[in-house]
Amino acid sequence: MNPWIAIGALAVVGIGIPIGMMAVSSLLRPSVPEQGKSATYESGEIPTGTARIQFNIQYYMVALLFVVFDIETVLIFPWTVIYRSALEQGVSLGAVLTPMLVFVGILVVGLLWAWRNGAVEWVKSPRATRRKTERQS
Amino acid sequence: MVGAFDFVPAIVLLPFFSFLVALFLGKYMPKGGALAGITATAGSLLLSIWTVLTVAGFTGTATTYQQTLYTWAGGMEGTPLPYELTFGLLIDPLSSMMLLIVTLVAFLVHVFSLGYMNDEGETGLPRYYAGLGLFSASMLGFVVADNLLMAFMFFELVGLCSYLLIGFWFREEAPPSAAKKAFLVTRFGDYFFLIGVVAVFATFGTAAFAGDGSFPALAEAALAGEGGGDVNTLFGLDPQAWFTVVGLLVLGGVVGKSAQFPLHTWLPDAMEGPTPVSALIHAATMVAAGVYLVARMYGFYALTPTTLAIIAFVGGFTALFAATMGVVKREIKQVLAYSTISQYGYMMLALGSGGYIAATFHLMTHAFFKALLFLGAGSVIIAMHHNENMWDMGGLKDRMPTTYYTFLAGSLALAGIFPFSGFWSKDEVLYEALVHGLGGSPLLLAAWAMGLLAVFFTGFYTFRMVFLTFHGKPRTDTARNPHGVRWNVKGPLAVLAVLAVVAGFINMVPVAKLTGLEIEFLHDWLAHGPSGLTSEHYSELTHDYANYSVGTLVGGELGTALISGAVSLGLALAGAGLAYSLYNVPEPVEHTDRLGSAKDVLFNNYYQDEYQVWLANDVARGISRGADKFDQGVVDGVVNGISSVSLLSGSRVRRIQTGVVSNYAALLTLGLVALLVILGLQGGWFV
Amino acid sequence: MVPPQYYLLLAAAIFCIGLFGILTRRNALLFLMSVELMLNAANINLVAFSVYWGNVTGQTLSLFTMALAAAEVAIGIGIILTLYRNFGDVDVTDAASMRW
Amino acid sequence: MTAPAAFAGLTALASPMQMGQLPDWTALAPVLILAVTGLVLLLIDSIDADTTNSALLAGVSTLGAAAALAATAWSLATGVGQDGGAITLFADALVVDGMSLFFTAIFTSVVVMVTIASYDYLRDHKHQGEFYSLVLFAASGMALMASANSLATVLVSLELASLPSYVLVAYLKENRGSVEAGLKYFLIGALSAAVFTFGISLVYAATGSLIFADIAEALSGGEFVGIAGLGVLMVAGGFAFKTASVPFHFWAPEAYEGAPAPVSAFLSSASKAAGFAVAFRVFVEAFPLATIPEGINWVLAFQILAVVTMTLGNFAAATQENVKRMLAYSSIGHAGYALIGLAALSAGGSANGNVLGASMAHLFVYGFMNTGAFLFIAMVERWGVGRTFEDYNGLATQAPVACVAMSVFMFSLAGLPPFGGFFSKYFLFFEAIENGFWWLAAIGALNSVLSLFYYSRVVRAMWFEDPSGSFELGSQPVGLYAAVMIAAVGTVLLLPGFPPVIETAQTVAGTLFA
Repeated sequence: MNPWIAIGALAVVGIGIPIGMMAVSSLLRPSVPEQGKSATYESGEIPTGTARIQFNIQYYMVALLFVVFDIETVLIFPWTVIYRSALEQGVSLGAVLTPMLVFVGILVVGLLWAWRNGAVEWVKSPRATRRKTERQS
Repeated sequence: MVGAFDFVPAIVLLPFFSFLVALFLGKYMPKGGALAGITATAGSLLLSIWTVLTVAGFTGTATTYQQTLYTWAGGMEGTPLPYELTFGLLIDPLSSMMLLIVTLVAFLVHVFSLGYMNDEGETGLPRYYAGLGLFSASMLGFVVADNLLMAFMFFELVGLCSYLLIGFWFREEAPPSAAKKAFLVTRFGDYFFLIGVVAVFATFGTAAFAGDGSFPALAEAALAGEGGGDVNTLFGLDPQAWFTVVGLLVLGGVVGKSAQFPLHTWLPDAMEGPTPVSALIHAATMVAAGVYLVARMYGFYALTPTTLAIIAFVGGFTALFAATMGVVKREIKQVLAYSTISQYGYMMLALGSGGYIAATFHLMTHAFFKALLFLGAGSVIIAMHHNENMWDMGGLKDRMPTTYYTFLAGSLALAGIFPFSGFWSKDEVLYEALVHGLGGSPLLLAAWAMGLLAVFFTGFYTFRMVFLTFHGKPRTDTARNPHGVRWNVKGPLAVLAVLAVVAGFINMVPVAKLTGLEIEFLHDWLAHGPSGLTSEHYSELTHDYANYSVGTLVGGELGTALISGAVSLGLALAGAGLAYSLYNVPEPVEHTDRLGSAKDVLFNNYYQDEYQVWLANDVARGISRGADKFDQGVVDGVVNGISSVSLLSGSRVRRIQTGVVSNYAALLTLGLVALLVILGLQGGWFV
Repeated sequence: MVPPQYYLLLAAAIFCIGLFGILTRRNALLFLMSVELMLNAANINLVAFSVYWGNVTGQTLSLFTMALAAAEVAIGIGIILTLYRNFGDVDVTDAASMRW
Repeated sequence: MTAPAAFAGLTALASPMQMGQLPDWTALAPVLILAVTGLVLLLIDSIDADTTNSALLAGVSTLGAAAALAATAWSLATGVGQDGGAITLFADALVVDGMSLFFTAIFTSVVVMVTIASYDYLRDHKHQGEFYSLVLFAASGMALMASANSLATVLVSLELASLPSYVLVAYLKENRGSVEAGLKYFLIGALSAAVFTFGISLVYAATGSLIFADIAEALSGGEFVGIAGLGVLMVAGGFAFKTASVPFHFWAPEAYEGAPAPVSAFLSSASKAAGFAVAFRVFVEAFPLATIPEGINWVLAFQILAVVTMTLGNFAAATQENVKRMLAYSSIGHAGYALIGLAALSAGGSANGNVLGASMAHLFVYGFMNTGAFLFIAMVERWGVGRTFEDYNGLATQAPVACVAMSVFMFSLAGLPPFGGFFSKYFLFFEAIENGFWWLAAIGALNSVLSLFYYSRVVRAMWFEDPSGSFELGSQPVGLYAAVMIAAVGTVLLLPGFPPVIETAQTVAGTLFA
């Protein structure tokens, strides 16, 4: 039997069930429109302002660093896959280890630079700094 | 072993170095850089003497020298340039002799300039000596050139220097315009020369003068039916006709530089320059360059009888034509100017009629006696406080005897009086024209007749000049109390006077024929050298290709030689005698009125300037106007149209750069899709 | 086994969705996301044909592509931040002072 | 890459080859020197994060680039990767041969000039350490591009060269022009990179390999022509972006205009040459005309690209008012000339190697004259003179030496004798004719004539026009002057020095076809 029939059936079922459930419930439920129902859920608080507020830049900085360094680890995967078998096939430890050490070393230089240039510091926002100085005075 | 040939580049470089020194350091040096120039040309002279001795075989066996010094374009493997453009040296009897002449005259002119320029308190001396140095250097570079392109480049340099020197007194009115005229007229000839150089390259793929792969050798092989495939003729002409065209193109430059009819008009005007410069220009450098070029590539000209005939005819005509104009001139340098034109006409006549040796001979003797005459005239001009009018002179004989006797020697040579050098060389020129004319080329006889007639006029105007200047009674106060001249004027005059007397003895053809003695030294000199560059080879060529053979009058060759010599001597003496009877009187008067209306014609130089000005002004202007209309209307219209279309489309094209990056992305995608469609359809990806 | 054309079609579809996003969106971040989509379309091809041809070259390259994509995003975000600071918005059509 | 191949690569890295000979990986010395210098600069910047000691930073980067140049020159001179055949590394992923060294010489020369010039240009700017290290990282990416022998390394090295470039263009982050330029460059670059990657994936789909030689072999089977053809076209698109060829050129005018002028110089000379380096190798080695199926006619694509690129570049340049933008467009036009190197190839053409070599030589000369021209702009920016042609009026009265240099660059770019640009263009057109593509040469020559118009405008403004205002040039920037002079001397010296360049280029290009 063609495997695609099974996949197709699965898809049909997967799409059909939620649509069916929503259809049934809309048929059964009573319709009582009320403002509180359509309001944004904020744990019972009354929402104020828009959702589009400015976040501190540091959120993004850390996120960026995370993205970059996280993805770099992807490149270590192939190395880990062959590490053991390479050693078993008689490649010297140095030859197997050196490339990865160099790779990590380069990342470390980058991280060091980012650190020294204040990318990982939780720098105070101007507002926070101002508040702090006001308190001291 | 280090020989003379290793120092040949120095012959050229020394004057060039003096040019640099005079230009940049001249104002800090005593005499305005003159000493640098004198030292440099003296060094060049010594080296040239050494070179000549080497060529003659005195110092070893090597007697010729050909060396490529620098390949400045082409010649790399796998490059698209099919030709090698090189600088190289070619030292053979002809060029070494010319080196000697040029360096000698240049040296003497430098010395003379001390008297003519320094002692007269001229300003701008560094500029003057810089010009002289560069002038000498370019001429020497031209002489040693081993290919036509290099020759052309130095030829142009010579022209440029003449422009600078003739216009030396640029604050006056006449010299700059004379300089401009000299430059433009010779440039006019040089355009043809340039086209000729290109044609030579296109035809032969080389412009070398000497060797198996040289263009005269290739041309000869092509005409002889061997290796004709190496030669590309243009416009579908057969080799003979095409070579004639090429030869005539190069001849354009020669006619301009050597002041042959009809491009001679610049030369008399060039007298506006300082007199030593005139000496240098007329005796050894610029004007000689044209004739030298023909001699240099004579192996090529000898192959084309038409060109030879034209050369001979132009030469003969110029000789007569210029001589008649010299008859009526009032200014001493003007007379000399026309005599120069006339004498170069003789050389061209000789070259055209197969007298390679005769031409070279006359080139040499003329260099000496014409330099002498100009320097002598310079001496007179110093004495006369820069008044050049002969009618204001007279009686200078007693007051400046050195100048007088040297000038007289030069005049005798110029007039061709036995046994001065001019007699021998002019006689040989006429002899060659005569025998070859008799031998089956009657055209040459006409050229010969004109040359012969010119001898009479030469004798006349030469002695008219001598008598008016030196004899009789002083006609002005200045002539009565002339300004003295010093050793630096007299020295060069003496040296040149000796040469003007004796230079002819190296090639006394009639005497040799008469006595059977082996005294034709110049014949022997030019008969050796690189194969293909010898006088013997040339006479074979003229014989084979131009059918020049020797015909005789009564008495065989000897008789012909004697008759020819006697006739020309007789005519010269007749001319001189006429001058004597008219002008060697205490109070000479102008006899020009007796010429009637011919006088006006002669005074006005046959209206040559007028017709050329008319040509330049009216005809050329008319043509130019038409061309201008065409240019403005059609060519410019097209060009402007194209450029405005370009700019317009440019301003349209740049509009696609909208500045909005989304549009860029869209256009980029569109472009990619368009390429995809084109390539896909073409490559059948969609089927 | 799924025939390879299907992967190609899937990849092409995702590529075109990404391209569509680039051509229609003016928000720089959405532009970036669209580019990521296109890169992932390439990844699908690479992984799929790595299996098809039976070598791991494609898979390895897909890892590199992901890393490059991340680096590109990092730099892109940085540039978009300076864009926001200078132009006050992340609309790519705002920055159009240089043209022609 | 299969596992055993990877082991082979590792072994090659660690164990020296034959006795008495340098291990093979040392052939990568130029790349390594550039990368290590970049890292060292980062370390310097880490140790003293706020340093503005530009002498130290510029000195280190210039030294590093010069060392890389020296290593390249030494390798070229001693025949590394040429005499004994190309050196391949990491299971054929990288190759060091004459061509890669030739191009590395171009990149490193340009980097030397750019770093010297930046010493003055960046004075008073923050983040100088980052600037220099980014330049060197980009340069090492370019050098790797020239050495790439597998589409994987092509992709990685191309991105390694591109990503720092985006940041460099947007380096003046307070300057709206610079940011806008960076944004446009980045967005178009990202799009092109996506297209390029997709193209690689398609080629991989059609051939099952990323190594050039294997791709060529697989393609000769004639399967999957459509997919492979689309892949080839998209790969060409990626290179077109890097070389600023139409229709991937849209970033170039803005990026060159908005970027700091030394960066413009760097991008328009080195980055462009890098794009050509990798394009030459990929198309000649991976998609060779001799064996590729007839349906994939990439020569046609490059012919279209070449003609459109040079025409558009020159026409748009002719009407510019801003000198820097004019140079940007002229740089596009020159990309069109260099594309002739690929567009004038033909299967079995006798002069294939010569055409490609002539194009390489043109890029070499271009590296000097174009860098010099942009650095002159940098100097003018430093002086605070305006950017339009009118602002340049009478500049020669104030700075005659620099204006002589600029005139040399302009005439050389226009291809007038007696400057290096004349010979390189002449040879390029000549070889195109030799290989039977006279119409390409004719279009190129027509465009050159047009280019003379706008180049001479600069010269005319500098020398013949009267100043529209008074100049206050202030101090003489020594580094910028030195860099401009190096470029000028290089441009002039490349006239007599052209024969060895063209010979080297044509020899190394010839080995690609062998």
